[in-house]
Amino acid sequence: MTIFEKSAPGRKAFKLPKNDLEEVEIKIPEHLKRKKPLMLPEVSEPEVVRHYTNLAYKNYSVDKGFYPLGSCTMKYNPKLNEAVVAFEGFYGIHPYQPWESTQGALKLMYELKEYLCEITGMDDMTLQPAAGAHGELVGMLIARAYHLSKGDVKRRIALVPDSAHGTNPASAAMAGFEVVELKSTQDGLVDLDELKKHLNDEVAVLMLTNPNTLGLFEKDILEIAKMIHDAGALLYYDGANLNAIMGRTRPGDMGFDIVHLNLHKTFSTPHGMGGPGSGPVGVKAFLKDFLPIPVIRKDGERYYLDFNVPKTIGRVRSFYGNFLVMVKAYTYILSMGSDGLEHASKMAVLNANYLRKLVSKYFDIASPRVCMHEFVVDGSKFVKQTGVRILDVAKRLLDYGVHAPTIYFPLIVHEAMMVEPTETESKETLDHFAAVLEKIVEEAKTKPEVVKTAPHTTPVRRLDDVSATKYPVFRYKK
Amino acid sequence: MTIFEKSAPGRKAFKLPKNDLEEVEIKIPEHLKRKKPLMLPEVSEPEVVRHYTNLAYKNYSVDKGFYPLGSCTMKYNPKLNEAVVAFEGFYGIHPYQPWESTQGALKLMYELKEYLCEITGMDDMTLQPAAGAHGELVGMLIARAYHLSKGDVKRRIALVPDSAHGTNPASAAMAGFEVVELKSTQDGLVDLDELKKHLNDEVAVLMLTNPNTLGLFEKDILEIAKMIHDAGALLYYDGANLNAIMGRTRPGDMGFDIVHLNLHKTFSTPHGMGGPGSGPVGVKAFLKDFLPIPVIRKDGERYYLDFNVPKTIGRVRSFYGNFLVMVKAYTYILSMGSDGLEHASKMAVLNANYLRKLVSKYFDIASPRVCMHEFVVDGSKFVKQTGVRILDVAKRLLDYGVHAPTIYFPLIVHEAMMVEPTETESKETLDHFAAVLEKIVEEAKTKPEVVKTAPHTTPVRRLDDVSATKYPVFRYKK
Amino acid sequence: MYPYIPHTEEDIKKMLETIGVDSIEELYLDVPKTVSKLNLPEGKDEFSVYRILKQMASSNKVVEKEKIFLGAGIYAHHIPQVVKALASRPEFVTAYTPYQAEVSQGTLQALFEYQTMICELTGMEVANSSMYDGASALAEAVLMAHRINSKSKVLISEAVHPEYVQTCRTYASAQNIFFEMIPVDETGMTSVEALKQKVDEDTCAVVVQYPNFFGVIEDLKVIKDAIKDAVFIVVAEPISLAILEPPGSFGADIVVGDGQPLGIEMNYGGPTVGFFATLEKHVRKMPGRIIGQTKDLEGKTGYVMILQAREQHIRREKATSNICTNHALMALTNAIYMSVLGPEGLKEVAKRCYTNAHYLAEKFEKIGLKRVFNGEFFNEFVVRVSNDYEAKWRKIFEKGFLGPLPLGWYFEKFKDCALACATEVNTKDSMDEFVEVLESDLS
Amino acid sequence: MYPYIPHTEEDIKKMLETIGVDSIEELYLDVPKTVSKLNLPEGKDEFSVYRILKQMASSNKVVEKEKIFLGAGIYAHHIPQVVKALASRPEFVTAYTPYQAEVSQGTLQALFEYQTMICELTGMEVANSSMYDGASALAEAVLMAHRINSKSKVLISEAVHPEYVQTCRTYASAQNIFFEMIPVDETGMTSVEALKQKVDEDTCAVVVQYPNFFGVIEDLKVIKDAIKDAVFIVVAEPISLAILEPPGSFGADIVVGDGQPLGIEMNYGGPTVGFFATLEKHVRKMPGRIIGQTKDLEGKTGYVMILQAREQHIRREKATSNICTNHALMALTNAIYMSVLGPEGLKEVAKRCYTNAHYLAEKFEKIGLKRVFNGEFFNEFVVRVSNDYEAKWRKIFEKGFLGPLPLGWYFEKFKDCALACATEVNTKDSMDEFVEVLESDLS
Repeated sequence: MTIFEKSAPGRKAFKLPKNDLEEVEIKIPEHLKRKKPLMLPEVSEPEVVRHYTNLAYKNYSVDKGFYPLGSCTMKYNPKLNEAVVAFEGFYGIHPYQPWESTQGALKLMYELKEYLCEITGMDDMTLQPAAGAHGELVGMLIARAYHLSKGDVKRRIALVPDSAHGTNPASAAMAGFEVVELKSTQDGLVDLDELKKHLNDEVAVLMLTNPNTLGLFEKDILEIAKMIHDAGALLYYDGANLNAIMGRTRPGDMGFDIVHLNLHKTFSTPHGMGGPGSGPVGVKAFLKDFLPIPVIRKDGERYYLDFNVPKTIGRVRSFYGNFLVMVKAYTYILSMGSDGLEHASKMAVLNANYLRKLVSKYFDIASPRVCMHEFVVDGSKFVKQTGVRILDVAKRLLDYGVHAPTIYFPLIVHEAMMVEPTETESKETLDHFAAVLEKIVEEAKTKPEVVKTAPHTTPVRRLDDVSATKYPVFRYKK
Repeated sequence: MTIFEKSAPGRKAFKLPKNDLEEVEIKIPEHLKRKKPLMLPEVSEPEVVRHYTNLAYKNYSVDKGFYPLGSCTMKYNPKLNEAVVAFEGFYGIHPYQPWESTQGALKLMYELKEYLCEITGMDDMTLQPAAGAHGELVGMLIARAYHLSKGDVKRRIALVPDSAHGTNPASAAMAGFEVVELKSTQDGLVDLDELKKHLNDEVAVLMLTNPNTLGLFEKDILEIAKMIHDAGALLYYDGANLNAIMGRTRPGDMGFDIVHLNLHKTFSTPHGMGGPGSGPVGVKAFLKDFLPIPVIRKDGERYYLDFNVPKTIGRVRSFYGNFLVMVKAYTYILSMGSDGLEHASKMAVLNANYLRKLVSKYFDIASPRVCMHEFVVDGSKFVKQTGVRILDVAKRLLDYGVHAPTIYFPLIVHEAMMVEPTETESKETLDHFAAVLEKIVEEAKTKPEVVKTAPHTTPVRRLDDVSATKYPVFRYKK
Repeated sequence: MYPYIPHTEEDIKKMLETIGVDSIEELYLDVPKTVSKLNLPEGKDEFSVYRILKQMASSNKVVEKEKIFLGAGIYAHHIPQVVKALASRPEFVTAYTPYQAEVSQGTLQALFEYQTMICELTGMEVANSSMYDGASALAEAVLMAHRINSKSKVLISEAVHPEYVQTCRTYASAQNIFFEMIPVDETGMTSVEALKQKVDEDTCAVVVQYPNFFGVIEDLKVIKDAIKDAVFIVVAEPISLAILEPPGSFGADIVVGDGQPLGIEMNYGGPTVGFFATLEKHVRKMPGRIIGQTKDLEGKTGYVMILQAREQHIRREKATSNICTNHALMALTNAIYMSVLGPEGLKEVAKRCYTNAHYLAEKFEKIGLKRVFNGEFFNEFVVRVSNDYEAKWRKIFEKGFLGPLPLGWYFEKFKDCALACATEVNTKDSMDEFVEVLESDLS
Repeated sequence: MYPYIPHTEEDIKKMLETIGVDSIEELYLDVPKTVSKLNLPEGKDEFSVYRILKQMASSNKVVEKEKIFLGAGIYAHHIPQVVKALASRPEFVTAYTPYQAEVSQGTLQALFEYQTMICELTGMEVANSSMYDGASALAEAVLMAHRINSKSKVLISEAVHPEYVQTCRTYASAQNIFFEMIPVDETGMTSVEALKQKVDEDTCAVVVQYPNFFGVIEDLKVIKDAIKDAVFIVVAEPISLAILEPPGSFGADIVVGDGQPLGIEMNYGGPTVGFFATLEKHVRKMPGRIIGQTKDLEGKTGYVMILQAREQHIRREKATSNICTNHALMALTNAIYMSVLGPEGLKEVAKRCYTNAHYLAEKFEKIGLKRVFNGEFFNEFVVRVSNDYEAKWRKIFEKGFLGPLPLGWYFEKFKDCALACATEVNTKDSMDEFVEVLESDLS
C-alpha cells in the first residue's frame, strides 16, 4: 500500500516552532498563487516510521548478505564512514561560506585528491563528478577540449570496445564523439589488429577499463598505449575495476591519460540504492588546464578553490561535488592505508579466482584465463541443456537469500552472469554461494519449473516488466 | 547459526591505535593469570554487521507495527528522543566529574523530577530506580522505613489485590513484607468489604494500580485512601497505568502516598527488548526524608546531589539512575507539554474503548464497564466453544503481522488477553487488528488446526518451551 | 589483519590450494608490478581516524542556522529527526540500483512515491527517480529539448542560477546547441520584451527559474505566451511550489530543480539531488531511471524500472543520457521529508519563509538597504549595499552571521549588491540582531 | 495536532460514534477531574526542543577520553562505531521482553550468545540475560546466597565498591541478613587473616571484588581456601578477565559485575548493565531472565525464556527476585562489543590498560606520589597525595583533566589519597602531560 493510501486529511507529523512574527499577507499575483491541489501524504510520525521501515524490510542490502553484482564492487561499507559524516562540521556548512571558514573541508578534499592521484598515478584531479558516468562525461569533454585546443578538429571518433559498460559509449556521445565499437578477441581482450585497423587521425580517444569487464587484465596495455599515443589519440581509463590492482599498478603507469574513479565502488562509500556516488577524474599534467572549475588547490597552509583554469571545460554541476561521499572515501583511505589498499586488491582477486574455481564445476566460464576481481559465467550451454535461462537462475538465487550477480552483461558473452565477490567476503560466504548454485543447477535439471517461476519467497513474485513499460504507470493516482 | 559458529581463528574486526609505550611484563602471580581459554567470536566487521542485522530482522518491534501488549504501554518512541541522547555532552560524562561540570545534566534531572511531581501530584521524587519493579522495591522500603521510624514495628503486612502485577507481591516480599492478597469484586475492582476485613494495625501498605489491570478506574479510590490512612497504613501507586489519566487526575490527588512511574511506558522511552527502563519514585512531603540517596536538589542557580537525607533507606544502585533514559523522557515531556500529555491520555482511552467495542463482537470482555487505556478479553467461552486456546489466538496473530496482546494476565480472568493500544495508533490500525481477530475467530471455527499450530510464517514455528526448561541449554558449547 | 577483510592465513592457504596456485603473485602474472608501495600513510585504527576527522570537521565553522541569510541554491531549513533516522537505514544506504526488483521493492516503491510527489509539486505528468543535482538536471533538460525538436538556440534567463547556466554550457558544448541570455527588467523578472525579440522558429528552448536567482517570482504565464513552440523549461525551488501555482499549470514542458530544500542538509553543496519532471508525450526523450507500477505473477502490485530502452546500459551511444548511478538515497530523503510535512506542513514552511524574508527586507529598508528589483519575491531578494560589500560580508561572518551572497561573484554589474535569504529557520530575534550588526558594520 | 498522535477530528467523531458515547468526557465519568491543567510548559516543536537539549548537553563539560584518569566503576574505553550502529537498530531498541518468542528470535538468540560470553568471561556455568547494574546485581547475589543457605552473616571486603556495599545494605535491610566488613592489609588485598577470623558456620556469603576497588588483584585462591562453605561471591571487572584467571576457576559460586566497560559509554553512570553468573546447581535460585535453546515444532533451533517459574510474573511473592524489565539492550551492546573485539582484541585492550596504568604509576612515583598498597594491580591504583587533594582535583579539572578519584569521598582514612585509573584510551603523551600538570599543581 502506498503512503498516499495511508493518509487521512488533517493528520500531521510536523510542527513548526511558534512564530514570533505575524504571518504577512502573500502579495503574489493571484494567478501565480497555488490553486492546484497538492496531494502529499498526511500521516503521523509513527505512520511515517512504519511505512519506510516496512519498505526497508523489502530491500536486499550489503548489510544483509552477499551482493556479488559484477562491475559494481558491492564491498562492505564501514560504519566508521557513516559516523564521521554525522559531524555537523561536515554536513552543516554552506558552500558559499568564506573559504577561511571551511579550511577543514578544503583540506580533506585536497588530501583526498592527492591520495587518489597517488593511487592512480595521475597528476591532477577533479572531485566534482557525482558518479562514474558523470566522470566519464567530464573526461571525454577534456579529451575533446584537448584536441580542439590543438586545432585538431578532425578527431571526432571515440573507440569503445564491445565489452564496455553502456555508460562509455553514452558518455562519449554526450561529449560529441562518434562512437566506433571495437570487436574484442575471442578471449575478450582488445584485439590489437582490430585496433590498428581503426586507428587514424580522426580517432580522439580509446576508452578502456582494465581489468576489463570480463575480469581480465589487458596484458598488452603498454603496447595499446603506445599505439594510441603514436596515433595522436588519448587513452581513457574507466575506473570501475580499479579494485583489482591497487598498490600493484596504476592507470597512469600503464599510459592512461585520463582516469575516472568510482568512490562508491573501490573506496567503500555506500551505493544508496543507486547513489549518491562520486566519480573523480584524474589527468596527466598536460591535461590539467582542462579540468572543470573549480579545482582545489593549496597555497602554503591555505586551501582554496581555483576558478582560473585557463582552458577549463567549464562547470559540470553546482558547487564542489558530493562532499559527504568524499569524506567517507577519505576515511576509508586513512583506515586502510597503503598496505590495506594493496591487501584489499589482492584479496578481491583471490576471492574472485576461488569462486571462479568453485563455480566452474557447474557453469562454463567465459574465459579460461586467471581472472582479476571478477569473472563472467557463460551460460549458453547450460541454457541449451536445461531450458532454464540465466535470468531464472538469478531469480532463484533470491530465494536462497543471496543477491544475484549482474546478468546479461557484458554483451559479448551469451547468457552472461558476472560475479564480483569483493575482498570483504569470507571464504564461507563464497562456499555457500557455490553450494547454492549447485543446488540450483540440480533443480534446473530435475524440476526446472521451480527455477523458471522463481523467486518464490520474496516480498513479491516475478514482476511483469514488459507490460509495465508497455502500459506505464508513472505515479500514484487517487 | 550462532556467531560462535561463524568464527574463524585469527579473524578480527578490531584494531587498537598504535601503542607509544612498550607492552610491560604482566607481573600478576602465575596462578592468577588467565589460562582458561576464552571462547569469544572471531569475525570481521562485515560479519558482525550481518550477524546482528539478520538477528534484528527476526524481531518484531514498535517501528514495524502494532504492539498492543497490555500493561506495557508500547507507544511510539519518537526519533527526536534518540537524537538528543547522541549529544556527547550527555553520554560522554563521568558520574564522578565535579558537579560544576555537569550542571546541564543535573538541571535536566531536577526539572524532570519537578515535572513528574506535577504530573503525579507528589512532593518529591527519586529518579534512581532502573525499572518499575526497582521503583516498587524502593517505594516499599520507604514504606517500611516510615513505619519503623515511628516505632510501628508491627506493620508487616502489604495488601496486594489479586489482579496486581506479579512485581507487586515480589517487591513487597523483597522489602520484607508479608503479602496478603485481596480478592477483587466480580467487576475486578477493590472489594471494600474485603479491604475492611483485612485492615488492622499490622497493615503497612496497600499497593494499587489505578486504572487497575483490568483497565478499570477504581472509582472508590478516595474512600479506599481514607480507609487506608485511617488504619495508619500507606497507599502505594503502581504507575504502570498512568497513561490513562494524565492531566485529569493525579495519584497524589487520589490520596496515594508513594508512586512509582515507568518512563519507558508513559513517557515514550523505548523498551529495548526489556530495558533499560527507568522507574522514578515520588512521595508525599512527609516521606521525603526516606528517599534513597542521593536526591537531586537546587540551591539558587546551582544543582547538586544531596547525600544528607536524614532517614534515607540508603542507596539502591550505583550512581544516579538511568540518565540517558531520563533525557529521553524529559525530551518527550517538553515536546508534549501539559496540553499534549492530557491529549495523549484521552486518545489512549478513546483508542482502548474503540477497540474494545470492535473486539466485543468476537470475544467476551472481562468487564462490562467503560475501560480506561486498556481492556481484557475473557476467552473462556471462546475456548470452550472452539477448543482453541487464547495462546493459539496469540500465536496466530503473529502470522498476520501484528504482535499479540498480553495473555493469561491478569490472573483473575480466565484465558485473559489484555489489549493496550496506546494513543499513538491510528483508527486504521485498530480496525485492521479487529479484522484480523475476526478472521482468526472464523478460522478457529472452520479450521482450528491452522490456529492451533500457528505461527506458520515466522522465522521459527512454535517453540518447545517445556523441554527447554526441563532440559535447559544455557549457553552455546562447541 | 584488517577489520573489513576476513581472510586468515589459513583461509588464504586453502583458497590458493583450491585455485591450484602457490601464491597470490601467480594470479597477477599478467599485471606489471609498477608500484613498490603506494606513497600513502599507513593504515590506521578507527579511533585515530575518527579523531582526525573530528578535528577536520571542527576546523570548519558551523554557523547557527538562524544566523544564515544566504541561500543561492543551498538553503538552511529545519529537518525533522525522523527524516534522518529513516533515510539512514542500512537497507536503503547499502543497497544498489534495483536490478533485482523482487528484492528491491523498498527502493522501488519509495521512488515511485517520490515520483508522484514531484509530479504533484511541479504539476507535471511524469518524473524520473532522480538526477545528480539541479544544475546537471537543467543541463540534461536542455539536451532533452534538443532531442525533442532538434533546434539549436536556447534562450536562458540571466536570472537562472549562474552555476546552472555554466553547467548547461559545458554539457551542451559538444552539441549543436548555443545559448543566448535574456536580461531581467526592473522588476527582476526576465524581460518579456527581450524574450519576444529573441524567440523565433529556431528557438529550441526557453529556460527560466521560478522564483528566479534574484528571488523574484517569474510570471510563467506571460513567458509561456511569449515563447511560442519552444520547449518551456522551468527550474523551480520546491518549497515555494507549496504556495506557487506549479509550472505545469502554465504549460511547462520540463521542470527541474534541486531537492536540497526538501530535508537535505547543506552538505557543503553536495550531495543534493536533482528532480526532473515532464509530460507523458516527452517521456521517451527523458533521461534517467523511471519506476513504474506493475503486477507480479500472482497479481500482487509491485514496482519495476520501466522504459529502460532509453537508457545507456541498453541503448549505449543512442541513450537519452549516460546517467547510471543517480541520487536515489537523496530522493528517498525528499520523499520522507514530504511525507512528514504533508501538504499543510510544506505550505506552512513556505509561508514562514515568505513572512521572514519580507520582514527582513523591510528591516533592511529601514537601515537604507533598498531592494534592487520591485518584483514580488519568495524567500530571497537583492539589495544594494556598497562596492566593498564582499569585505564587509567577511567581517560580518566573524560575528557569527552568514550574510547575503556578494552578487559581484557572478555579476559585475551587481558588484555592490547582495542576495539575501530568509527561511523558516530564522527568527525575529536573529533577524533583528543581524540587521543591527549590519547597520553598525556598514556605517 | 501532535506529531505522535494520529487522531483527526473526523477520526475522533467516528470512534465516539462506534463506542456509542457523545464525548471523551463520558469515558472518564468514573475519574474525578482534580487537575484543571498541569502546570507544565506548553508543548513545543521538535526544533525548539532539540535546541534546548543541545544547550543543556553543551553545558556539561566533556573531558577528552585520553585525559580521563578516573574510573571507580565507570571507565573510558574505545568503542567501535559498529557497536553503536548495530545496537541502535530500531528492531532492538523498540522491541520489548520476548514474550512472543517466535517473533523475538533476534532478541533471544543475541541474549543467549551474551549469556555464553558472560560464562566464558567469568568461568561460570550459567549467566542470566542481565541485571540493572553491577551494584544491584551484587545486592541480588547476596539475597540469592541467603536463599541458598538461609544463613545471615555476610562478610564483605572493604575493597568492594562503596556504592555496591551501600546498595547491598539497602536491599538486605528488610531481610534477615547482616554485614561485616573485612579490611584490607598492606597489599591492598582483603585480609585473609581477618577473613579467617570472621568466617564461621553461620556465614552466609563472602564478597570480594576482582580487581578490587583499590585496583588490587585479589588472590581468589587463598580467599576460597579461607571461607569454607560460605557462598563465594565475586564482583569482577570484565575487561580484566581477559588476562585474569576467571573466578569460576577458583570456586566462585556467583560472579557479578558491571558491563559498562564492554562497549557502553560512560552515560553519567547509567544506563549500564549488570551481569550475573553462577553454577548450574544454583540456577533455580538465580534472579532474572534466562534464555535457553530449544527446537520448534519442525525441529529448527530456536530460543525461549526458560525457568520462568522462578520469576515474579508466575511465582509472585515467592519469586527469586522482583526484576522484570532488565537491561537487555545494554547486554546486547556488550555482546556486540565482544563480537567485535574477540578474544585477542579483548586481551589486547586488557594488556594496554595494564601497561598504561603501570606507566602512570611509575611516573607518579617519580614526582613523589607513592602507591599506598603494594599488591599487584590491573588498571587502577591508590596513591597518597595530600589532605587537600579534593580541592587540587577540582583545580586540575579546570585544566581539562579528570584526575584520580578523591578517596576521601568514601574512606575517611584515605582522605589524602586518590584512586587513579588508566585504560587503553590514555596515551603516553596524555599521561606525561597530566603528570606534568599534576606536579606543578601539587607543588
